[in-house]
Amino acid sequence: MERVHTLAIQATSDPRFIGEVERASGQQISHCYQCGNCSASCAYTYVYDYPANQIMRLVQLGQKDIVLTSKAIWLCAACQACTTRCPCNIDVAKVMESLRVLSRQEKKVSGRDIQLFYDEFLKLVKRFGRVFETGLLPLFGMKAKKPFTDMDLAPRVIRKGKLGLIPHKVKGRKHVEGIFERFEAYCSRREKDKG
Amino acid sequence: MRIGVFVCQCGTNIAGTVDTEAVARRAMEYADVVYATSYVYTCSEPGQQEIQRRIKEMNLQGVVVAACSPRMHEPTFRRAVERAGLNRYMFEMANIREHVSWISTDKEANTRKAMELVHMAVAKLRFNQPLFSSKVPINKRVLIIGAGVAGIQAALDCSDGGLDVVLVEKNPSIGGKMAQLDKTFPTIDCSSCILGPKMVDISQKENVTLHACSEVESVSGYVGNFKVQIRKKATYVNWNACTGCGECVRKCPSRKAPDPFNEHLATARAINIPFPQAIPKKAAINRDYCLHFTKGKCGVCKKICPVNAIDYDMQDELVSEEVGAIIVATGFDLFDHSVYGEYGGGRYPDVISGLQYERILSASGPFGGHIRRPSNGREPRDIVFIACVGSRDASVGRPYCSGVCCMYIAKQAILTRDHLPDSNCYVFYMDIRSPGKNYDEFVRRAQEEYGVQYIRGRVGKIYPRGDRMVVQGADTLLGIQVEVEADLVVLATGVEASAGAGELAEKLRISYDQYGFYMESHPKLRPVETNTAGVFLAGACQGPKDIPASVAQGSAAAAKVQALFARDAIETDPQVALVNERTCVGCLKCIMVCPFGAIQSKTLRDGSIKAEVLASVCQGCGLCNATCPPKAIQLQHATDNQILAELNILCA
Amino acid sequence: MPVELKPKKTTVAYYQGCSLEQMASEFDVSTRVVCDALGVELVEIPDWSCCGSTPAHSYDPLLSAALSGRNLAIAEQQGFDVVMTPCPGCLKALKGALKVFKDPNKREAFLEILQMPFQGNIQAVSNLQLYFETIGTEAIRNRVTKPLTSLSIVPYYGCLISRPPDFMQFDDPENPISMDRILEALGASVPEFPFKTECCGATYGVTRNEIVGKLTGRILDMANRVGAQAIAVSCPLCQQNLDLRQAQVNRYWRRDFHMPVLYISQFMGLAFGVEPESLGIDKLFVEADSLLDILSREGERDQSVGGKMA
Amino acid sequence: MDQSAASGALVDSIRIIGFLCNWCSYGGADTAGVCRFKQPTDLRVVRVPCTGRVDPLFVAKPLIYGADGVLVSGCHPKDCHYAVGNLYARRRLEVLKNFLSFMGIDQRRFRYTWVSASEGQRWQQVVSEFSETIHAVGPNPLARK
Ligand SMILES: Cc1cc2nc3c(=O)[nH]c(=O)nc-3n(C[C@H](O)[C@H](O)[C@H](O)COP(=O)(O)OP(=O)(O)OC[C@H]3O[C@@H](n4cnc5c(N)ncnc54)[C@H](O)[C@@H]3O)c2cc1C
Ligand SMILES: Cc1cc2nc3c(=O)[nH]c(=O)nc-3n(C[C@H](O)[C@H](O)[C@H](O)COP(=O)(O)OP(=O)(O)OC[C@H]3O[C@@H](n4cnc5c(N)ncnc54)[C@H](O)[C@@H]3O)c2cc1C
Ligand code: SF4
Ligand code: SF4
Ligand code: SF4
Ligand code: SF4
Ligand code: SF4
Ligand code: SF4
Ligand code: SF4
Ligand code: SF4
Repeated sequence: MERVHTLAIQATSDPRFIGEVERASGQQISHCYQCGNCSASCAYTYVYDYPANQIMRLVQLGQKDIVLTSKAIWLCAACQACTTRCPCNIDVAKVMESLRVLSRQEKKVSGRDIQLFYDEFLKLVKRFGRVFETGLLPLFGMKAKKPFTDMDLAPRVIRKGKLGLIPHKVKGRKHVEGIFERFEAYCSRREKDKG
Repeated sequence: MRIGVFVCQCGTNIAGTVDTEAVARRAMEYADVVYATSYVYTCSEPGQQEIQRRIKEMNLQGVVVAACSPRMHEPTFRRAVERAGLNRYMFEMANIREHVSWISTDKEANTRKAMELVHMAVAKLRFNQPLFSSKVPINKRVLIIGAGVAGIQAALDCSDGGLDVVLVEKNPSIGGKMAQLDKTFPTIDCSSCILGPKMVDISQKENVTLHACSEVESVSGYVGNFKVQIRKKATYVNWNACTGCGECVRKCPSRKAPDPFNEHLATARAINIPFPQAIPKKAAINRDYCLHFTKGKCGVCKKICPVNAIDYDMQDELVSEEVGAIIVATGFDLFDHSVYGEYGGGRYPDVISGLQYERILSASGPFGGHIRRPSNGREPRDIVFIACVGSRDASVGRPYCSGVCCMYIAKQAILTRDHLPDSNCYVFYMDIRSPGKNYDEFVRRAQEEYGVQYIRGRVGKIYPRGDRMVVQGADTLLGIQVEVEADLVVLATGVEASAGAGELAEKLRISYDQYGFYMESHPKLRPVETNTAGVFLAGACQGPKDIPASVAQGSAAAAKVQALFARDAIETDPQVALVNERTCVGCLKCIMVCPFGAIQSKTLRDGSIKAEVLASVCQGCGLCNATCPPKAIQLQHATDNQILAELNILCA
Repeated sequence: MPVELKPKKTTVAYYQGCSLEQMASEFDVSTRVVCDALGVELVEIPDWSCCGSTPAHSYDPLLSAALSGRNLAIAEQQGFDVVMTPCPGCLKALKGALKVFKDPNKREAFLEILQMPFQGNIQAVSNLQLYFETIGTEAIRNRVTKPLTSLSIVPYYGCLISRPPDFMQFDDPENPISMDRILEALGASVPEFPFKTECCGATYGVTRNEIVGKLTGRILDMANRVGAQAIAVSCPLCQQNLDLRQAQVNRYWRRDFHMPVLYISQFMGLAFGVEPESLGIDKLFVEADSLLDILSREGERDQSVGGKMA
Repeated sequence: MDQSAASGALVDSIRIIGFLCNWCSYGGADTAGVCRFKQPTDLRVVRVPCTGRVDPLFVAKPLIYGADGVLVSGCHPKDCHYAVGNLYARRRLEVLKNFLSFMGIDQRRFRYTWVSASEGQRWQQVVSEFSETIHAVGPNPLARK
């Protein structure tokens, strides 16, 4: 996402957003005093479009659009370094996680390939009950239009006999599928209650 | 009784959310009220005159002022009614500001509440009795606990005013933290050059009794007449004899004793004089390291001492002192940074505290004033300072700002660039707090003249790479992560309450906040007083403070003591317990509960036993009153009848 | 060598998770061997299913909780009160499920989606926690027959094992020491390693492998600098990034790392005298032959010393 | 002068008595006021030198005669201006608390707590929570109005 030049604060700020994030994450966003420790500790600051402390700041300013379309929230690896060191006891990783969930709910996901990978992963779990890496990688590669991702590794992995060629099917996979279905039903009900 | 009611508007402070006129009108309906009005600023000069005028005009016998907290102006108004000829206890206050107008904007509810509070005050006042205080003589000696710069200043000011001073210091020497500092901001004066003469003064004043290596054991009594027990810890050296020649120190074979004065960057001998300018300059033995005590051999110091001062059999000694006032100046301790795992948790020798760096900079320090790395003794080239370590950090339970560290790292960076012109200094900070006179200019100079790099952001992690340290932080102004390779990292470790502050407070019966800093009586208007009469505060024991502020408070506390001692006697508070001998059954339960030993038993001529209160000892807590089965002992001005009268209003 | 059993046998439910079934099969194998040697009986949760890992969590913590809830509920039905998983990702999911279950605002939705009886009377621990807290380093030391005396090994914990601290409730978040102590008990020397918990790139292996290249490279470099001959890990993802992707790292940084990365259980097995093949050492991408050589030479010397003494 | 805002339908009829010691909690309540911390208006404060002065009768009588709640607040343990007054108070009032139910009074109508002079925020919290509790318990059925 392009960096904004002038932020017309009233025009772009959504005050309800702060509350949404606080509810979803259980964290008090106003406690952040912008020390930057999260960004200092985050191994991914260099690939983020907005470093973690700026994400926090943007939330404080109610900048829903910028935050939910940011790449940063999808590049966060949930490593907890920020959470462990935040002097204000904010679980920053939890905030990032909640932002990913909100971003998905609001259909604003920017990290398309990451989301794609996650989606393929979950599809396999839903179908077989377990993940099946041999299937996952090429599937992901094709859909993300990066067919050669990790192709260099594939022969070595197969040589070590580490990738099974047949997916393991869990006996209770119907139950696992049921979990997904009930979860989706629950979500759409929650959606309706809100709307 | 003829009662007058004055409802204060306090400008709009009260009138904004309370209908003061209506409160006054309603007051006219209460029993015995013959006059009621609302007034704009009751505590102002005209306001007080108005009260006095009405007392005379209306022949009032009691007055109620409904205004701010009685903790604020009760004494003001008591004096006012007294000037008009009433007894000062024929007065009551209703708090309709702090407890009403400021906590809710619901004008109707507030007004109703104010009316009830006024009604309660009137109801109580109807049972008030004139009370008269007696006078007790003041013991014009002052005890000062803690001999850092604040305590020293207070002691010198009191001594100059002709008072006898008892100064108690727990360390072997006076001087406190300031004695450990190299130079001082914002002028870069040499710390020991400006503190040294004051320390010497202390030792030369005839009216100052110094107890070093001593702590307060217990305190009893009350303003004007405290009794204090002081424990003088055994030093195993007879200080009356010791001349401080240092012969013993040079010859002592036990060289690995801790050296707290040098913040453990060096070691000391088992027998030691903490630093050359120490006052008193006397040797003391650390028995945990002395071979005589640990192994039963050696005895070198005893053999060598030219004045035969060594005394291995010395015991702690308890001395009693009687004083009329107490100044507490116990200062602060430094936050222990080992809780910061991300900064190495104290494992890295080249990651040090601010005070350790002062010792490194100091000519009397472990490296003779040459800046060296503790790990290998080499001169550092890149030095990183990190602000707010153990301050402004809720995750380590220290959310407050330590106030002095922004300034001391600016000072240390300047001194570093002075000592080592080829060095590079970096400061990681969140905000720069430099509000004193010439303070911000000082910090600007560090940046403009001395080229210190200030980086706005906190540090996430410090780790060794090779023999250097990598400081990984953020520059939030740029929005990126930054790394600095450093030879030495100085943590601006924050200020916390001194060890044992809580226990001392309990002995003195003064309050402290959740961090252990002592509570002043009023944050703006009574900054060096406590809630216990006769006990005053000075310096960093009350909260983080720099030297100018500590000295100012030392002088202020001394002035308060002088004002107290300007009188020969003080009036006792007549709000004490009183026994009704007719109803007292002599069970003596009251004696058991009185925390101050203020009640004794006496036998009447008919042989019956009765309780008797020593008015000068009673502190007016009312425990006895609540305990007494036949309610024979009553706390004046808070009797059962008075409190029940207030409650009756609310039960109506 | 016959495996001695501890007198009192500990039995725990075992959740291996998807990675240990395939890519990290040697972690599974070695964990089973080592636990057996230490007298811990591992009972695989019957018909377990995937915990959903990061994808489920980023979808909705509730989904993640329900997926893990299934495995917990099965273990609970089987009468277990502890489930051990060697994968920190799975552990996070299992603990997350317990947390959701204990949250009165979420319990109802959780149970509705799960549709299985569940009391929540079960605890989830990592293999390290089991070794360090339940078994103890003393018992581990006693079991050592071939100490790793001549090896210098750094432990790499990864970011999840002890963080966030109040959630994981195990070891120190900044400077964990459990693996250090275990390695020391095995006889290895353990240099101070400042990157014990630096993130290795986690799941970005697949989607952004240049990130992994950079982050993993830092870790390998630091291990190299402090003189380590090998890295011990306890996470399949860390192992994959450090071992399988070491070649990618070398390309990214133009370096020539050749640093064996073994699971802690493999080191334990070696020190307990288990044959390398039974520990899946041959499954590593960066071969550990050099280590094995050092160890066997060491073993011979020991024996000759022992011989003289006898 | 009866209809007050939406803050609670029962606001008007609820009356809570607070016994605050002069040194700590009264100061804490002042601090809360000085900081303008918003609080419910149901509380009427009686200033006592020490919670040790509070006779159990002072608590029981209003509850029998119709007050809706009684709050006693003093210094934190060990921080008492009179050394141990608050400990006596606690012992005495604990006993009383157990007696309340015999007298047909809901125990929730009485609370004993500690607030220091610096804890304005804590005072706000204590008052708000206690008022909420009393509103939930409802007006005192013994009220003789
Ligand atoms: C690294 C560093 C650098 C600083 N640099 C500067 C500077 O350049 N300029 C500046 O203005 N300020 C500076 N300060 C602040 C300065 O140190 C303090 O303002 C000052 O020391 C406060 O003086 P004090 O007397 O209140 O406390 P202290 O200096 O702490 O003295 C208290 C004394 O009381 C004694 N004591 C404690 N408890 C007891 C007890 N129970 N019984 C008896 N005695 C007791 C202690 O042993 C000590 O001697 C610096 C602080 C630090 C940490
Ligand atoms: C907008 C504003 C808000 C503030 N808010 C706060 C706050 O909330 N809290 C706080 O702690 N501080 C606050 N302050 C600071 C506070 O006002 C000062 O700390 C305080 O007023 C200083 O008191 P003073 O007696 O030293 O000086 P002043 O209040 O200035 O009093 C000096 C007096 O001396 C008189 N005088 C001057 N020259 C002569 C002369 N030659 N001969 C005779 N008389 C003379 C003046 O007329 C005046 O009456 C605020 C300041 C400002 C500007
Ligand atoms: S570490 Fe915490 S306080 Fe600091 S910027 Fe990040 S979220 Fe804000
Ligand atoms: S949890 Fe996410 S934001 Fe926080 S440090 Fe790790 S990667 Fe960065
Ligand atoms: S008496 Fe109190 S309330 Fe009235 S004007 Fe003075 S300060 Fe304000
Ligand atoms: S004890 Fe004796 S030798 Fe030691 S300093 Fe004192 S006088 Fe000198
Ligand atoms: S007796 Fe103790 S203090 Fe004296 S010289 Fe020997 S070791 Fe040192
Ligand atoms: S004075 Fe400066 S360094 Fe010290 S705590 Fe305050 S802001 Fe931080
Ligand atoms: S408790 Fe009351 S009755 Fe008993 S001795 Fe004391 S004053 Fe007399
Ligand atoms: S009021 Fe009673 S208990 Fe309290 S000090 Fe006085 S005599 Fe003692």
